Amino acid sequence: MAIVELRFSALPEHVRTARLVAAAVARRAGVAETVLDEVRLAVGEACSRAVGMHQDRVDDDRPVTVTLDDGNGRFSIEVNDGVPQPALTEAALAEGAGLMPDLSTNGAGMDVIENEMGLAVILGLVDDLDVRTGAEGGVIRMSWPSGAKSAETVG
Amino acid sequence: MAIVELRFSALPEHVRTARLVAAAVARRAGVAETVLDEVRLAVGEACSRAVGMHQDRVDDDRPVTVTLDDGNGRFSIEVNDGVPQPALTEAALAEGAGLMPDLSTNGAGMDVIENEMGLAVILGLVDDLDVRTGAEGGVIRMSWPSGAKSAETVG
Amino acid sequence: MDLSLSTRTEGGRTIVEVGGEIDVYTAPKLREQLVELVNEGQFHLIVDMEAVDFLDSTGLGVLVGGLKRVRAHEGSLQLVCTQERILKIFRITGLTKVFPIHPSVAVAIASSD
Amino acid sequence: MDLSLSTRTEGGRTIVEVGGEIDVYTAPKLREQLVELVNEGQFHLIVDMEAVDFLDSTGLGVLVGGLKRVRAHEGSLQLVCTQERILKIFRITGLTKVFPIHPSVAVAIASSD
Ligand SMILES: Nc1ncnc2c1ncn2[C@@H]1O[C@H](COP(=O)(O)OP(=O)(O)O)[C@@H](O)[C@H]1O
Ligand SMILES: Nc1ncnc2c1ncn2[C@@H]1O[C@H](COP(=O)(O)OP(=O)(O)O)[C@@H](O)[C@H]1O
Repeated sequence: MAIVELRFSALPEHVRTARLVAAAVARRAGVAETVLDEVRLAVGEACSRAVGMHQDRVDDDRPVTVTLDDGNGRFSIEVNDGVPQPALTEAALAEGAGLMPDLSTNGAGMDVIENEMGLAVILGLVDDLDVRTGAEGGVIRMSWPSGAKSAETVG
Repeated sequence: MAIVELRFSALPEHVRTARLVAAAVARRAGVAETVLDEVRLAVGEACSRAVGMHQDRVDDDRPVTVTLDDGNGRFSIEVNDGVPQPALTEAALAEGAGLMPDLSTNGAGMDVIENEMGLAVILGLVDDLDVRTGAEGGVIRMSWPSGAKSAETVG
Repeated sequence: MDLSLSTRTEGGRTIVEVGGEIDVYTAPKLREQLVELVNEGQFHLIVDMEAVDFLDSTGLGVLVGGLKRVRAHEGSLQLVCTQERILKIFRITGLTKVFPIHPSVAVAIASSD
Repeated sequence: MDLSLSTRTEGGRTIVEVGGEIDVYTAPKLREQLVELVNEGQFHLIVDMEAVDFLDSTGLGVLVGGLKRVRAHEGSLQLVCTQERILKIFRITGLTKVFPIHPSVAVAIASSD
């Protein structure tokens, strides 16, 4: 298994590094050039959100962790914000609790738009998406087809 | 403290990613443009060496870890190969045990040259260098001045 | 690549030319710029995004914030953007309905708001 | 950037033009190329490194390995390189004493080895 993991202090400046790494590893994993922009944007959104989760927690020095894995014919990215949160119930998850603001509604308050636009972008970009929260932190997991190369043939 | 940590399976393809990340983070930390080539080369050498340490250990899936830290007015890189090794004695370290092949000697076997050129490059490039081995793995630590920005002013 | 910002006035509008990456790290600079313009009494803004390489939701948030500020003064905030990958982000988030988006600064100036 | 390789013969020498990054990942390809040439009986090689963006010790090792192979057949391996940052790596490792390094392919061909 070819895994790359990036950990960084929850600071906005490192989100770029995460985008850079994700795009470079995705390209090498054989993700289509046309999809790389999506990967870059999605991982950036997930990391921005993770950094934002740390904003009001001055004493919290847990890092954000980005795990890139090109096993099983897919390129997957997992972003863990490192902020322990109450787990969402299955029922709430099924309803997409708080994940998808209804931005198409004219009356949608622009405050909501500002707060939830990150997830809206991810939801709009990524087909294979999984969001979980728990004592280990909030985790966004996304994956894309990684083209011909499998982890075994690389290297 | 602004820390970025990269972990990767000990495969040659990931060494490029390490160079990319180190150069990007170093630039952001304010390391001079003229020094970035050195940083890129030195971290590449350290990671190539780390990957090489895993070569004959098929069952060994410990990752290589690269830690980038721009605290205290210096940009430092630590590469841990994740391969437990007997610790070098102080005396051996003082003599630079095996670290610096005498490449200037005409009679130096070219086998030696091939095996130890990576460390020779690092030794030639990096002023502040520290090499340790131990049960936690072999660690190469290097640092460079990081310019005006301190960790506190960034962001 | 970093964010670049330059402003000029033309046809009674203030044009903010943005270049580089607008993300969680650089967006605060764009926000400051927009706040400053509004504080100076410039309420009809055109943000030219043709030189933008990367835009994320933090950048969108700053633009929405700018829109709210100028609207509070009966102003306007229009965008210039023809890059498909940038437009896509406005489309995904439904913000094409919120911002007038034009193919050039000239068209943006010519349009009645 | 990836490694690119092309070979041609000129003035009784085989010129290997290398471009891109020579590192731990790509060096095996260069090694294969050199081994193949020697196996084909081409013992006077000129490696043109003008288009190389990055070279590390693994690449140096492959060049040293190539030198050993051609020498076993009374051959030669010369380098073409004018890029300061690449030359620096040869200097650091003392390999400027091992390889003839020329400013152009023409000079390399003209030089008696
Ligand atoms: N998988 C990992 N990837 C990157 N960094 C890690 C990883 N695991 C631990 N670390 C880092 O190593 C440091 C030590 O943590 P660790 O040894 O993993 O603690 P524990 O053994 O209690 O899980 C931490 O600061 C963490 O940032
Ligand atoms: N996993 C990888 N990591 C880095 N570079 C790679 C990887 N796979 C291929 N390459 C580089 O790409 C070049 C072409 O590889 P190839 O597998 O034919 O297709 P592609 O060009 O799409 O990567 C090779 O020269 C190699 O250097």
